[in-house]
Amino acid sequence: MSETPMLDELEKGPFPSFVTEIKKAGETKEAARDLLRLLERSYKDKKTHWKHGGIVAVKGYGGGVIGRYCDLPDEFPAVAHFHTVRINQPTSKFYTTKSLRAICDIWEKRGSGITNFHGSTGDFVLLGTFTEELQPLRDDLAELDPPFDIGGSGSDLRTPSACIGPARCEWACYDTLDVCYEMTKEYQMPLHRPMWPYKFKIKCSGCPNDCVAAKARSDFAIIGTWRDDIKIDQNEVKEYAKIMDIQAEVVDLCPTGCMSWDGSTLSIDNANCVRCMHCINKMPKALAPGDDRGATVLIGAKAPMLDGSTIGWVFLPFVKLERPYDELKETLDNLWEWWDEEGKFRERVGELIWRKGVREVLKVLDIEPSPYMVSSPRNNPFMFFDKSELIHSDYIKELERRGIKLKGEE
Amino acid sequence: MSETPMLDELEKGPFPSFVTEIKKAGETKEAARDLLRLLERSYKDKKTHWKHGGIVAVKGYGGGVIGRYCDLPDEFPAVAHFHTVRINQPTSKFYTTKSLRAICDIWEKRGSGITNFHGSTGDFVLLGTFTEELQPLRDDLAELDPPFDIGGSGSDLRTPSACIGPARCEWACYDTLDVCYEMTKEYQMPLHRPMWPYKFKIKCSGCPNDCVAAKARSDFAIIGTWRDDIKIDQNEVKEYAKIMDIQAEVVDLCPTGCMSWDGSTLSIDNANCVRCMHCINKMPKALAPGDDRGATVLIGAKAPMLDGSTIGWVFLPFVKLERPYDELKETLDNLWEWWDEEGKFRERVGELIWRKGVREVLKVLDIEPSPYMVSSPRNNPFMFFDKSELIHSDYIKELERRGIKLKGEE
Amino acid sequence: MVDWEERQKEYWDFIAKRREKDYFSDFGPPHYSLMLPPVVKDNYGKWKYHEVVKCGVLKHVSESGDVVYSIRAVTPRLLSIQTIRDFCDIADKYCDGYIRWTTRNNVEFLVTDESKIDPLINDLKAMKPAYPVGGTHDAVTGKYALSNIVHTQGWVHCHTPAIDASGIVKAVMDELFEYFEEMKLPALCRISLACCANMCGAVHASDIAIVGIHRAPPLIDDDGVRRMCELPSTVASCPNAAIKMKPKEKTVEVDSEKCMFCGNCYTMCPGMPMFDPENDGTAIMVAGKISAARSDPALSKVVVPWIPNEPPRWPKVVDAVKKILEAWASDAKKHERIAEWVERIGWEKFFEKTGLEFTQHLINDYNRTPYIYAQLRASTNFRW
Amino acid sequence: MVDWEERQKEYWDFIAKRREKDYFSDFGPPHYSLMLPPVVKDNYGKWKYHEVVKCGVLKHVSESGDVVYSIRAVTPRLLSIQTIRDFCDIADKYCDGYIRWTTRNNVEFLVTDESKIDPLINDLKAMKPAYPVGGTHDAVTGKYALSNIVHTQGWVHCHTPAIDASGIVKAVMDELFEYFEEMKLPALCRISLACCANMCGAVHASDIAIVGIHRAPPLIDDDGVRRMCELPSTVASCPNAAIKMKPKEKTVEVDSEKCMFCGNCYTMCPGMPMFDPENDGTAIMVAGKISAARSDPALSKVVVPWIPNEPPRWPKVVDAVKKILEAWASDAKKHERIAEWVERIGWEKFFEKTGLEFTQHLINDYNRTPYIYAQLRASTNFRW
Ligand code: SRM
Ligand code: SRM
Ligand code: SRM
Ligand code: SRM
Ligand code: SF4
Ligand code: SF4
Ligand code: SF4
Ligand code: SF4
Ligand code: SF4
Ligand code: SF4
Ligand code: SF4
Ligand code: SF4
Repeated sequence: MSETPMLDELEKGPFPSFVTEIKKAGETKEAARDLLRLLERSYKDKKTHWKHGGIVAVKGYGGGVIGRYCDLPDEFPAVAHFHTVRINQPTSKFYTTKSLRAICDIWEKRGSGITNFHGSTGDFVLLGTFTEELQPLRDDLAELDPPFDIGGSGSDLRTPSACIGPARCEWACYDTLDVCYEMTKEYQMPLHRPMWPYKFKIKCSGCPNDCVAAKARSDFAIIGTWRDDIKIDQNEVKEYAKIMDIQAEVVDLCPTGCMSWDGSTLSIDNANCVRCMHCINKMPKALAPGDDRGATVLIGAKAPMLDGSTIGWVFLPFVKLERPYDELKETLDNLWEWWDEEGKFRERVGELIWRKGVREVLKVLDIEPSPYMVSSPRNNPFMFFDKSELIHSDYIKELERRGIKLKGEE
Repeated sequence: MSETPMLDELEKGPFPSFVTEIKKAGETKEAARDLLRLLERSYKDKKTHWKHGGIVAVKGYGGGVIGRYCDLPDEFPAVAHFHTVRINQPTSKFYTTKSLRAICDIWEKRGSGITNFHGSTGDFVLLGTFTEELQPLRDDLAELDPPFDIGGSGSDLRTPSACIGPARCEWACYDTLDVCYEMTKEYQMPLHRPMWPYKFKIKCSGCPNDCVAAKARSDFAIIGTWRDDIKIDQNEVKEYAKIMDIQAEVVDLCPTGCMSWDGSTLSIDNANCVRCMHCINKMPKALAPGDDRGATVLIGAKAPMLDGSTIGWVFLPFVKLERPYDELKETLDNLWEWWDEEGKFRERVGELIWRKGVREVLKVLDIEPSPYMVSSPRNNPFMFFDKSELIHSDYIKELERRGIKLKGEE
Repeated sequence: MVDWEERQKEYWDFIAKRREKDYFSDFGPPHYSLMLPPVVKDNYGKWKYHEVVKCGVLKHVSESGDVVYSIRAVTPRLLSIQTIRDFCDIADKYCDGYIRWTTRNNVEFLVTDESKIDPLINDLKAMKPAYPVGGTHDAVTGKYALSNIVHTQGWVHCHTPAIDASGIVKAVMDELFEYFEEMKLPALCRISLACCANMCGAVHASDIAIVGIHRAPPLIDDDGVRRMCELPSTVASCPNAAIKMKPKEKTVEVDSEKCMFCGNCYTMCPGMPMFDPENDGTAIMVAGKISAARSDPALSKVVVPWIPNEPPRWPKVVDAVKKILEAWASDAKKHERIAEWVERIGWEKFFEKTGLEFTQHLINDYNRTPYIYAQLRASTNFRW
Repeated sequence: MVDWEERQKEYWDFIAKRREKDYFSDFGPPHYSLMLPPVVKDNYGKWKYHEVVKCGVLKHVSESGDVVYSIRAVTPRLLSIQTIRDFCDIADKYCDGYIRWTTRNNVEFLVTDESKIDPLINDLKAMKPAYPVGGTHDAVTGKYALSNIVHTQGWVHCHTPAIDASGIVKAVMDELFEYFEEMKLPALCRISLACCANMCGAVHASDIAIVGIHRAPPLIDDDGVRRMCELPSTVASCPNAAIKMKPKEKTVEVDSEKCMFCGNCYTMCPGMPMFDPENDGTAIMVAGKISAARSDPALSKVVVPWIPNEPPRWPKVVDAVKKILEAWASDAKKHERIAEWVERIGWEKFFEKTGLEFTQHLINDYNRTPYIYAQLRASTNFRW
């Protein structure tokens, strides 16, 4: 009888089976065979058999490796250690088979033969190896041509990630691959050396469709957009009119009601368009984003610990994204400096902003407040006023006389 | 020259002037004359000249009087004391001139001759008198036929209030006057004796139009509603069609899109009607609330201190309101008992519910949770589970063995 | 049909019970049935529909065919007994001695005879000051007048106000009077005022709200604190934990970096006054709503952080309110209240169309209110 | 036009600089241009439109007239190197040695020659296991297939999971396979899974989300705590302040009345395990959304509080997901995602139509998140 009767059940059905994958790796790798048996045990016990890892790292890097140990090392010696290594994927996840094969060869030698293609953050994840293999593995990767480097983990900049953007999408409002790559390159130090209050993620989507889920998954989400009018090709609109009900499927679904269709011409009141993309998505041949392109940056998206899950909110309403992206870099530098100084241990940047008030970060970064940043203005009158905003009245003088320091005073 | 040049400016213009009113009272009352001069001083100084009152009360009552003293008693002796007395208005604010004149006579004798008709909570407010006049004033009011009693203040039940409802409105889904009066009568004790963590307000509106602003102004807002179908008189609809654009002004403004109009018949998909009242408001002759009437109770509305302003939220989705309103009374009794026990000093009942979780109050009051209570379900998985909901596993047994008390355990 | 006799008997029995005690107390308000005009009692719960005869005059028709006309006059709420008596004279003359007040401080005269309407209105106009009729709305035709401004005590009576109440109301209503007299607004618009952040005017859910704010931290009167305040509850009163105990000196101190001038400490403790004539002033909020019609009720939002106190007529406040009202009135669709208008056009366009400036103050940073509130249903708009 | 030479020169200069150091590190990922197929480089930023050839096959047309076809196959994400090599073989055979992965763990093969599509698909099918093609959508026609389930490590690798990841994904995808193969859903529907409340799968904004939850407080291993944990940060890790220091014993204790089983303490401190095979399980969330299309992005909401772990195929979880998906699919309008559907029909009808039970657990009581979040604009949908 099979040693893994429960897992075998998961080889049935049309969806490709991860069990089969582990078995395939098991053809050459002991670790994969032990992993399968251990996993069967978890299926029986209905719990994990992995323990916290201590700090395992490679020379010169603080992150990128997740230490992992089995709690039954005697029974499953080949997975007694089972550290994962996060490899910084090539931007937008394009590969040459040459590079891929080379990595596979290294992984066959240095690890379990099992991968996660890709991790949720975007890394190419090598799943499970022993401590002593880590440094050689890294060194092997560094010797490839082109070389592959390690990604982020811990309280550092996490591996940035981008949608396919201009590489194969007609809607990219900026060069997602280049911005993502250039930020990754610029910030190798914080990426590889956890030294912040907590993790920080950057993701780049070329338009509000947000195919890399940046709005939900990155502290700093760079979302392509435009400021001028949607481009319309009325002839193509007419073509679409033959195959869809433009009124019902486009005009009526526009969130602001700023479109109209008279049966032959589609009009858009662009001042009231919120660039939601729906109409463009529906008629790719006929409509396109305008020419004055750039991005909106949303800040603060994260998972629920501790202050609750968030989708990012508008932080920079519009940035022109032109090489070498100095505005972006300056913003990131200043933001990180502030967070590093003010953030508590394990406080994401969005949580710090909540604690301090948006006003605080706007001031530090010298960003103009704007109604784009709010879904609505505050519903309470509990505002702070700095000393500089007050009239220098007798009352204020009396406070000063008593040595009371007002807000915003040096 | 006038002693009150600034206030005199406020006698100009078409809106009736409170300054003129104070002057009118000043024709017979010294206090009114001093009030006007003191107010002129406030206009000059741009600040109030009233101080906190100590506790001033009448025999047997803990609330209903707001103590007030002038901070310039020597200059304005006639308003050195300027306590207000809150008189419980007759329900829905109907008066006979006989009663009104009688109160005016008493107030001419016992106070400033100035009133607030009415206070924000709903009381008939007598504005300004001396401490020594309070008891005689109350006694005079008690001797009227019918007698008038004092309203609420401090940490007590505040004077309940009702919209005009069945007295002159076609949409009243329950007898707002009777419910309001009966609650006031039933709860004379807590109304007159502050002994709760904080204030508690009840307001009664006959339908979701909410003409007494209960949803925003009362901890316990009783809002009339119905459960069956809107009544339609198609002939009257056709009449309205002559004077309004039914499609644009009614059907298109229905929040759920559950109406349709084919030019001669108006149809409502009542299962999707949320009883917002818009269509009924537009066509009073043609449409009317259904027959299965009662009320939805919203809880927790209040001003911003401390945890922020609120509009009440759904607490009892539907109560039938039939004399003697036992269900309502039982709910109030249990709610107050819980709040009294668990509430912190100056914690409104809504704030307590936030602190404890809605689940807690539902359990105590034995109310069924329902989707009507939420605008959406929780956006995080941080749920509590009581011991009774858990499987009695080995893990739980081990917790028990260690003497760890689980949630919901006695 | 309501059994009025039965209800009144219950009332008198109750009163009689109370009278048995040594001290006649806790007898409550008069039973409402003693105050209702006969036409109301006869048609109680039987009203069939209403019409708006003209601005300020409603006509309600009963299933029985009975009709009642209601004439509504605006008041400044603060009334002298002289004026109340004048109203009583009119009610005696036309209304068989009955009179009522609305929930927004207007006075209503109910008549059954149509011909009495105009003479009654004329008598109101002849009063000193004149009491004008108006402020109603007619959903059928989609025409709305501006009703009275719900407001609070201000410098007339309260100890915590940052602004006056009645004076600002008078100034604003004078300026907007045309909208009171004529039903020419596109939808309901409720204006309210509260003279401090305690918001007794319940400005937190109004189409336009005027609210008094302080802008400087309390100036502690140590003697006052020692004499009049309970230290722990004073400390606890601060939503931002800005108050620290100084146990040795038996007083408190304020971390003025943390103070957002709410005034709650002063409400609790007279030793912490915070009145600065130059820095106190007005904030303006908009887009609140209470009725369920069309859209859910909504809280008001701050759109002007501060306007200085300029008695006696607060021109800048008047101007801001008018600007908002007229920007909305000229742009809104029929029945579209400010909250609904903003929902349609977006806040960015609100600031554009009103010409108001968006400042950092308008971004909410009060993190005491929990998000859970956003997930509770603050509306009766649900489906069975 | 992008100057590829220039960009690559920059890259190699950078690499050369790094190589000058003693230790060659911090050189980052390969420059993307080294990985792009020629057709992509030639038409970079010049794509004009796309069409969906059939489920799983996209056609992108460039301004230059160039065309690229993308064939998308689903993967379980966890891949052996053998399979990766098999994919490479196919890419070498048809795609000049280029291959890519999508953001939802699907693999894409780009070809310029239409005639290669079917042979390529057949080769994928011939793999062991077979790698089926599908999961795309076509907004033009309003037909949507179900894509892959984004997920996490589960019992395969993580130390905190309450459920497995890959196993549940497999079971759910098998059951919903018809929706992957055929574009027959009314709108986009993204399913995701996270094995604990850390939500590495970012389930907090998915149309349907499966999330592992614990239901019992940690069972403290005092020795472990002493050995491995920093006490103050362990105490601070608890969102509900349920953890108290026992300084004398150098360990901590949990007030289990306050614990809501989030597991954050265990993430911080290995001495606080909380694995109860019988009580761990799955919660289901719905109505999240990320794109800005039509409506704002939205967080997911819990609609099933708990389903026990039933390996190997978790039938109750599969059933609940299917029930939700099909209730929605049969009732929604074209392009109406779950969030938009619920917005239209109301939550009360959601529970009616899906047959799920509404329990007290679903009412939010997590009051750490501040309401201010509701007033920040979590959307790019604003007007200039
Ligand atoms: C590997 C990966 C899951 C996967 O299977 O893909 C992962 C795995 C872990 N995550 Fe994660 N996270 C992964 C992406 C995410 C994401 C998604 C994303 O980045 O787009 C999130 C949600 C977004 C966010 O950042 O909030 C995420 C939110 C967390 C959190 C909660 C953070 C919070 O602020 O709430 C933790 C807890 C922590 O940081 O201690 C966490 C912690 C962990 C740890 C390190 C466990 C721990 O307790 O310290 C997991 C190691 C598991 C293992 O055995 O390898 N992981 N984690 C993902 C990284 C792969 C990669 O590099 O590509
Ligand atoms: C007289 C009145 C204003 C008016 O001019 O009409 C009033 C006046 C005062 N209110 Fe009020 N409140 C009045 C209705 C309200 C309302 C509206 C309502 O009841 O519909 C509210 C908002 C709704 C609510 O209950 O939250 C209201 C919310 C407050 C608060 C804030 C409570 C909170 O939980 O945030 C305070 C502060 C306090 O309780 O210490 C307060 C406190 C006060 C005090 C007692 C001042 C104080 O610091 O203790 C004021 C006395 C003023 C005076 O000189 O007479 N008043 N107060 C209203 C009562 C008249 C009446 O009985 O009819
Ligand atoms: C007399 C009064 C009730 C009372 O017990 O005193 C009253 C009476 C009527 N209201 Fe009201 N409402 C009264 C305060 C309110 C309030 C409360 C408030 O303003 O503080 C509201 C909620 C305001 C809000 O939503 O912010 C209110 C929201 C409505 C609505 C909803 C309109 C909307 O589109 O949102 C209607 C329905 C309609 O007519 O369109 C309504 C309809 C009516 C009708 C037509 C009901 C009827 O069939 O008799 C009455 C005449 C309206 C008119 O003024 O033309 N009444 N009405 C109140 C008059 C106040 C005043 O002097 O102006
Ligand atoms: C390949 C990929 C980008 C990548 O860098 O890998 C991609 C590619 C495309 N997306 Fe996407 N999207 C991809 C992930 C996403 C995500 C992210 C996610 O799911 O985690 C989203 C946001 C999901 C959300 O809102 O929750 C996403 C929301 C969209 C939308 C918005 C649809 C909507 O109605 O909300 C569109 C527009 C449309 O076509 O209607 C879109 C449109 C497209 C187009 C048509 C763009 C184009 O013109 O080329 C591409 C083909 C779509 C298709 O699958 O049929 N893509 N797309 C990702 C494929 C994932 C997969 O394997 O299935
Ligand atoms: S986010 Fe926009 S630009 Fe990027 S792939 Fe998706 S649709 Fe294209
Ligand atoms: S992008 Fe969205 S908002 Fe703009 S016109 Fe198209 S559908 Fe309307
Ligand atoms: S709340 Fe409803 S029942 Fe009461 S007066 Fe207003 S419209 Fe009539
Ligand atoms: S009451 Fe409101 S929801 Fe119901 S049918 Fe009328 S307009 Fe629509
Ligand atoms: S709002 Fe403030 S100042 Fe005005 S009456 Fe109420 S408590 Fe007093
Ligand atoms: S004014 Fe408000 S914030 Fe300032 S110290 Fe007093 S209570 Fe605290
Ligand atoms: S979701 Fe939780 S259990 Fe799953 S990988 Fe992330 S941290 Fe581990
Ligand atoms: S599981 Fe969460 S709530 Fe419970 S003790 Fe640990 S950190 Fe606190």
